[in-house]
Amino acid sequence: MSVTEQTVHPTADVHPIDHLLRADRLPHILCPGCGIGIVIHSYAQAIAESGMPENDHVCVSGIGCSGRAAGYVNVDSYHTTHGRALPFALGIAVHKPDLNVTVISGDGDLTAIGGNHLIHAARRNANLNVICINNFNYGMTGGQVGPTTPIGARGSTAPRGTTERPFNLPYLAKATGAVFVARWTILHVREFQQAILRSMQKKGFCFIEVLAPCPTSFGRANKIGDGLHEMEIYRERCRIEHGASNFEDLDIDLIDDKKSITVGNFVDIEREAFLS
Amino acid sequence: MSVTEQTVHPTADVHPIDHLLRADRLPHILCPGCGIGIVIHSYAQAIAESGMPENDHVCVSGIGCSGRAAGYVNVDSYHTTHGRALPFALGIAVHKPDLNVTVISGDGDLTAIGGNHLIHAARRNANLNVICINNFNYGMTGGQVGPTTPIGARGSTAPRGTTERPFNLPYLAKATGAVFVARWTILHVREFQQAILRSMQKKGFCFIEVLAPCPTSFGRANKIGDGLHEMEIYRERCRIEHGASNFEDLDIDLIDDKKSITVGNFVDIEREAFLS
Amino acid sequence: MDLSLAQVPRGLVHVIAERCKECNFCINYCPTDVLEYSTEINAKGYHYPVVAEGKEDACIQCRFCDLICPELAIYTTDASATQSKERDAG
Amino acid sequence: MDLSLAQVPRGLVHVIAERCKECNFCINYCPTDVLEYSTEINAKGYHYPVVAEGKEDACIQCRFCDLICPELAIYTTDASATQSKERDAG
Amino acid sequence: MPDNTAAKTAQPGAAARVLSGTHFMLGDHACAEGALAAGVDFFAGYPITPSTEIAEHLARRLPDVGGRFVQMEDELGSMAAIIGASAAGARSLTATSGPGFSLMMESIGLAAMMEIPCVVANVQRASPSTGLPTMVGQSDILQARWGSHGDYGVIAYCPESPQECFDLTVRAFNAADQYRVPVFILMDEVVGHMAERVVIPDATDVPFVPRKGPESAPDGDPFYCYAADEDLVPRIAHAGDGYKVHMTGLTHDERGYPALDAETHDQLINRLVDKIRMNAADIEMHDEIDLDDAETVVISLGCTARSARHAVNEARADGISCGFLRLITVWPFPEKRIRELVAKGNVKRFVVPEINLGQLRREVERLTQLPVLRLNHAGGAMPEPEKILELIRI
Amino acid sequence: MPDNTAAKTAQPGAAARVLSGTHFMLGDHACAEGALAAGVDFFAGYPITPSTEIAEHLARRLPDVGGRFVQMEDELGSMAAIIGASAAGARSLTATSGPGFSLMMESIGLAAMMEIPCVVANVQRASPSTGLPTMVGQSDILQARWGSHGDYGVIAYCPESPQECFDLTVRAFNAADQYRVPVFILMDEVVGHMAERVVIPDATDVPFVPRKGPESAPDGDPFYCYAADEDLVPRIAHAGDGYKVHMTGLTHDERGYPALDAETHDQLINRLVDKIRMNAADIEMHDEIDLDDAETVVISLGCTARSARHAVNEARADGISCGFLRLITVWPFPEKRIRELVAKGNVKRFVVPEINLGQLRREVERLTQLPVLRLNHAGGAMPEPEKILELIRI
Amino acid sequence: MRTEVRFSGVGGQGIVLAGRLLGKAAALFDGKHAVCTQSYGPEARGGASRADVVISDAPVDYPFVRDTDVLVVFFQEAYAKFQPSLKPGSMLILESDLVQHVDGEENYFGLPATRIAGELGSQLATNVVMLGYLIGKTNIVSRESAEESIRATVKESAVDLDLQALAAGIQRAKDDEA
Amino acid sequence: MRTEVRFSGVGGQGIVLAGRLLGKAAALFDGKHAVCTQSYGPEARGGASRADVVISDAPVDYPFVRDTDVLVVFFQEAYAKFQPSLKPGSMLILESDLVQHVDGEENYFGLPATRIAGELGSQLATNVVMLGYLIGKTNIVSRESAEESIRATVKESAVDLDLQALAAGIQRAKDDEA
Repeated sequence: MSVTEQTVHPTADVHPIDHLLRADRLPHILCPGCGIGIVIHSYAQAIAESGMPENDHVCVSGIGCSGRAAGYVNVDSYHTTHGRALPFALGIAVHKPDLNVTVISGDGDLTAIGGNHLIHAARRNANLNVICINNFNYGMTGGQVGPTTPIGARGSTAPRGTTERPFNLPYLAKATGAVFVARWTILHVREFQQAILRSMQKKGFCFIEVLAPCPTSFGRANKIGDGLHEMEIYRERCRIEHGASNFEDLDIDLIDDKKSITVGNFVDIEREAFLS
Repeated sequence: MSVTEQTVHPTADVHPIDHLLRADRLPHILCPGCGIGIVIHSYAQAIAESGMPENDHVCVSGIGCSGRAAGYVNVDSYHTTHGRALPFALGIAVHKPDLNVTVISGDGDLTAIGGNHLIHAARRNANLNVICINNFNYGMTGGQVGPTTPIGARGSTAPRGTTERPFNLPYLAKATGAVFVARWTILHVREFQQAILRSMQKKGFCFIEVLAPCPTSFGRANKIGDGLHEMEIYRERCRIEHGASNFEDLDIDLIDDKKSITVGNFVDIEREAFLS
Repeated sequence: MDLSLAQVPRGLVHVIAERCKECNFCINYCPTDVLEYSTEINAKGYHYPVVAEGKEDACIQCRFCDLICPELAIYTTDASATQSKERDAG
Repeated sequence: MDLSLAQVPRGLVHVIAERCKECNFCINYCPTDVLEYSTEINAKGYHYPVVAEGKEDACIQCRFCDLICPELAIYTTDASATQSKERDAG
Repeated sequence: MPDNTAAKTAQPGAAARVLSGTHFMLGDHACAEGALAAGVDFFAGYPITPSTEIAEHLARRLPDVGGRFVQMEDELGSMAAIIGASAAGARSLTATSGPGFSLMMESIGLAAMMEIPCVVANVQRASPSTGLPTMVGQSDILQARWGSHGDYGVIAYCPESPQECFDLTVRAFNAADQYRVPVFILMDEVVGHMAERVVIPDATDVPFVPRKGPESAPDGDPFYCYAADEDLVPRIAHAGDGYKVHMTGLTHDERGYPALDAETHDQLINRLVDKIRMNAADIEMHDEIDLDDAETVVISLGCTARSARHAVNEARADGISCGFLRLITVWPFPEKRIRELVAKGNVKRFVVPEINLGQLRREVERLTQLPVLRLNHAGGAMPEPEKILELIRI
Repeated sequence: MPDNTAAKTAQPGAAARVLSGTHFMLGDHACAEGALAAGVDFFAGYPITPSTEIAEHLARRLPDVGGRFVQMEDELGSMAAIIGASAAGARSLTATSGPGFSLMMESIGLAAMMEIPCVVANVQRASPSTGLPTMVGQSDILQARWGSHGDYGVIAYCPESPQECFDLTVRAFNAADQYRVPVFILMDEVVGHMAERVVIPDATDVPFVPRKGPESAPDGDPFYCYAADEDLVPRIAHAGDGYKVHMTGLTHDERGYPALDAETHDQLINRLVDKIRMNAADIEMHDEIDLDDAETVVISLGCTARSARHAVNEARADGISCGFLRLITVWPFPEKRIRELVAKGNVKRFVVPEINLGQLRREVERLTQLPVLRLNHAGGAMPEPEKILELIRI
Repeated sequence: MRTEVRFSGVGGQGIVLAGRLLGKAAALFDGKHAVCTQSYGPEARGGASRADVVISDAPVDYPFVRDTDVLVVFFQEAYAKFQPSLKPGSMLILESDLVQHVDGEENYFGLPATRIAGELGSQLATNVVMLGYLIGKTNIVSRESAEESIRATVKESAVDLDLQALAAGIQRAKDDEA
Repeated sequence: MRTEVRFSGVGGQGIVLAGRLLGKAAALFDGKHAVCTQSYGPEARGGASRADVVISDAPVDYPFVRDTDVLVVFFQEAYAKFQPSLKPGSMLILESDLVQHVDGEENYFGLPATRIAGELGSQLATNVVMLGYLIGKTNIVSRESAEESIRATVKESAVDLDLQALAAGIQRAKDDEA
């Protein structure tokens, strides 16, 4: 090929990763600039790179926008009730320990209504990979605040800004016993994907928090113009610190733009996995 | 009075603290050597010493042997459903912020079925005092293991010894935001009582774990002869470390008699309390 | 400080026998070994604590037996105060 | 290492226009500014990415537009490999 | 004696609380405004479609009138929190939809057993499970009566319009306090998401029924918080009032002390059921059209009643002898009225359209051997008047 | 095609699993042994009186026969876990009592909607709320049918003895798999805590009904896990089988994809209800004594049936014309048989003793205008035969 | 007299607000009975959105549109979905930049409402431009009532824009008739 | 023939085990029908505990004791509770060190079972001493069946002690008759 020859860019109607997606359901229902699609994409990519048979992967979700993830990935997939993705997945993982079970769900589903199952699955070291998509609010019901909403941020149930402290999720996961704990944003898509791969390779409870924009609800309520704007916040304020030295410093304040957001792979230890 | 005169010790049918107890219900239903009675006693003593009007104190319990606590203290008292003592108490504390609301319940009630409310009440910094009586198992239903049972300990649902890691409750409470965190045993009754008093004086979420023998279930299943035997374990193995330097070291192993058990007042910080 | 002048408080032991369940905490943890089991049993069949013979004046009113009792079945009072009062009343 | 010898890979950009929702991620984060909005809209009314004029040879096949696309609407392939193949097939 | 009832009657800040005037308002918002007008002090809830607007509205309005809004971690916590707040004297509310209602069932039983008043709005959507979250259903009717383990009595209102969402929410708070029971507002998605004219009266015209408090001072005669009056409802004292109450979900005696024997249990549970059954004539509400001579009687509730009324009116206009019984309370069920209709002899059959697979119909069938014609849709759409008319015409 | 059904039929380790022989055994333990004989792979539960013995027994027995026992953090988790395990092919069980049953309601709806087989043993105690934890009740009967939001179909067995606890648990697993539904074993505290002779057959004599799996290989014709056969039950494939199924609690099409429209919903939910209703003749079970000519028919279930049988036999011995209908399944309810009895004309009245305030009686009343005499106790004690006899003699 | 208006488009276009403004104008300021119902999918944005407004002299029982008097369409997919429900005599109003319609439609009107709103300062007012056009064409409610409805509904900072949008829509309808 | 036996005492005394041993002896080794039910309070120890055993030649319907044939009492409170239910001809067996009975009781037997068990090595076998006494007095089941029942029920390390306790109880019953 001559360098002077001008490249012609073809149109397409299939994506190379489509076989790992329920492509007949695309475009998905998620909003423009929503980060959940990138998580779905990254999970599919990680499956492809995992070297494990596709049929050994199982995806379980709860309820909410993030909970729709299970409906778009072309592996055995279960879209359960609100907050119950983890025990449902535990049932699968305990009965068929050779399956690689990944739970993809939202911050509200996993840490509000599902919080008890989260701490107990971590404590037991259930053989699950958890991807917790944190978009700082309840998106599907229209932008209510939740246990990850930063202090001062607004939502439809906190019109003057929430006063409740949000969870520091990596700290919670570590304190309850997770063997792999990471936080990334969807802008850190390569690192995030590697973290998913690592969780697939590990036995035991792996917890990945991934920050993702919800422009329609959280963004609009908090003067974050669109998904790109939130991505820019990630770009400007994220600081990578693998194996974080002080978990108390991992609090996220998305509103105060002077504060940095720490991301990285924070914990990677070995401990016997639960009934696996 | 002459020193040579021999003291005559009177019999009694009323205890000086009886006015703070529903004395007409004594003796209570708890077993010989059970530690819960000491917790009830200490709570009553703390009320007496708190300097606050008795009618400003409210006690809320969940289900289980420890959950019976509310039924024996002579303040407004509520014996709720399993795991829901905390949100019930939160409703009281938010509606009447001047009341001093103490939740007394067991490890199963507060950290198994009630675990979600625990981490969220701590996160919000709800204005509650929580006394979590940890007897390492479900006593009332006959000695099943639970999320505080030390690895290797036996229970009726783990006849070969449990393999699940127990919660490190002070660590969990700290990681989720409690402003006062302590652990004592019922042998450390004076320090425990002072910790209750401190929690009554503080606004915000105060969490006290108190270790207590369950000779009938846990003791019998684990070759701990009686309540006194478990008290002796506390005496021999407890190490006081106020403001613990490393929360990861607070794991309890009651079975391995070479390991020490750290007790003390671990956290005492200030943070704005929830809607109070 | 002249320790010989420090007065050791002396206590009266009050037992509510019917509440006792014989857990042994008070007897075992009394720092001056004041207590021992009764020979009698209460209605529930338990041996309750009594002041051991020869230990009538040994209680130092530390209140530990009271605080450590899960049954609210024992407490102590200041012997001088109580007995003075009784005498005053009597 | 002689950097002048390092061959910069060149990529072909594939866009599945009907999936696009105009989030701008691919356009904004392309390190070589290959992409711009289409003037046309898709059935949902969105402007999708197209290769900007003059940028036809600028794609370095870093795959970031692919990975960062929430809609699975764009990917790149190795231009030499693909076009060679096409030529072979043609 | 505690002063909370007096405070409530006086309605402090009533002007801000009661949005007197004429509005064009969503049913969900009208429910929230009804709660405010009734003096709600405390709301705890968790987001769920199609009830979320109730929570959102109260999140804006409650803090301004001295109330408390709490978004809980889940519906289990929401239900427990409103019972707790009510135990401390608050008029308290939660709002949810089917899945959340299921999660509340255990603590609803606690409220019934402890006899702590509280109000639960359930905006019904197409069910079971996650179903069709944004679409209408009326299939939680039997769950509202039987969803928690054991026997107990409840009251459930079924508004057919935003105006009734307001009116019946006020009534729900009063009934909860009067009878010391959990009260449900069984809305449906159509009514909750429908905007229509809502007239809110002056604060002084909002009916207010206080809780019966103790008759003696805290240091007076002993107060038994489960000693029932003649109406089978005991008097209540709240946390902080000084009466040192004890309340438990265990079977208990008049003092609230656990009393673990079969006889106490039988008496207590019968009273819990009877206090609704015996007072049913005062509690039960329904609307009637042309029942006096009707051969066909249409029975319906909620949004479906709107179609049914239309059909009945059209049928009457066509000279068909039919009438309409609209349930405003579904629990207690208008057993007496239906038995009367059957006994009169002119009724030939009933028609029961509903957005479920026959829940109301079962209740009607229990009261009559006459044909009960069904028009059921499992959820997602409300029946059109024409469909009901077809059945009337059969 | 997945091989799990084949593996199940072969009953590996059957000798250890099936405790063939004659035992003197608690009802709770017999239930656990029934589960083992049926091939239970997975148990998840949470301690609660009076069901705990089921969990404790399986904690001892399951690991030895290759199954998994998990004590979950709560009943919400237990129910979700057994559905998950079943989605992966396990025969799965949980056991609980009233309060835990209430907590399971939301996920029971999920199991119904996803059509994932599972078995729930509810050892009923005196309710509502915490009630009398150690004492008998039968008041979760209507909750078992209506406790989750929305319409759905279920099957519920009511053993009257430890032997039936064994037999009906086996049957429950088979029914769950055959119909892809959640199945309940509605025990009661008396039956659960009663020791009696239990005969466990040889492993080869334990009935086994496998799940219907896909007809084609994973790479063959597309497999639709919600395409129903003529019996209205679709075929199932499990996690790991290679069919890449999708299952959701949302309304879905035959592929399992969300399909959020009213028509799909109506079809799906009608099928969920109809698959039990249409197959009721195969599922429903009851026992009869002397119904042919009886003027008084006693209807009862569970431990109460023991008193009722005694009373009926005594009455017959005294020459009173009475008979006995014992419900073995309460859901589906023996509607057909009761209608037949009513239609025959010789029956003059029914007598329904039960340990609740009239739950069975309501169902009977729906089917007849004949007098239905009640004998209710709210819980804590089972009715004595004499009390029933008195009613028969009226 | 029962008049049925359906607004249809996608989530984010202000469909429901348009319906509420119309309903409120009729119910509170025109002395009529009116009901506004809404229908939407799980999507926060981009899903089908619909608002039905039924206005009548008598109380409205059935609250949904059955015999469409006016169909207002903001988006192509909505056109495809609801066009078949039009009856003879129905009026059809389209956002002409976003919706292509089949030829030969009777009683058809189109306007580039998004552009018109954009010229007024914000495309957010597109829905009110469409509402104004509807009112201008049908007089289903009075202009004054619609203005009152806007003032009583939208947040203060948006009142002026929406009043202008309403006026622009009404003017456009009059221009079309001229 | 229906025979009804009630064991009563407090939690921790092995009341339920005594009932199960008797029921099993009858049902599995004596060819009878037998049901054992239990009743207990919330207390793990110290609460009232009761086991009813009904033995019959025919299947047992109602499983609880109504017409007490034998009341075996381990504790004072249980005596107070169940003594009134005795009918003429009922047999009453008491742990005589723990239970004081009213004078003039007919068909009354007492034995210091706790002491007897203690002499055999463990007070834990008190319940089986009482059971042995009951069997010795009534022959409600055969001694062999009772022994089989013990072997089939208790853990191996306890079999010898319990067999001795059974024998001691039976012997005591015979001694009392002598």
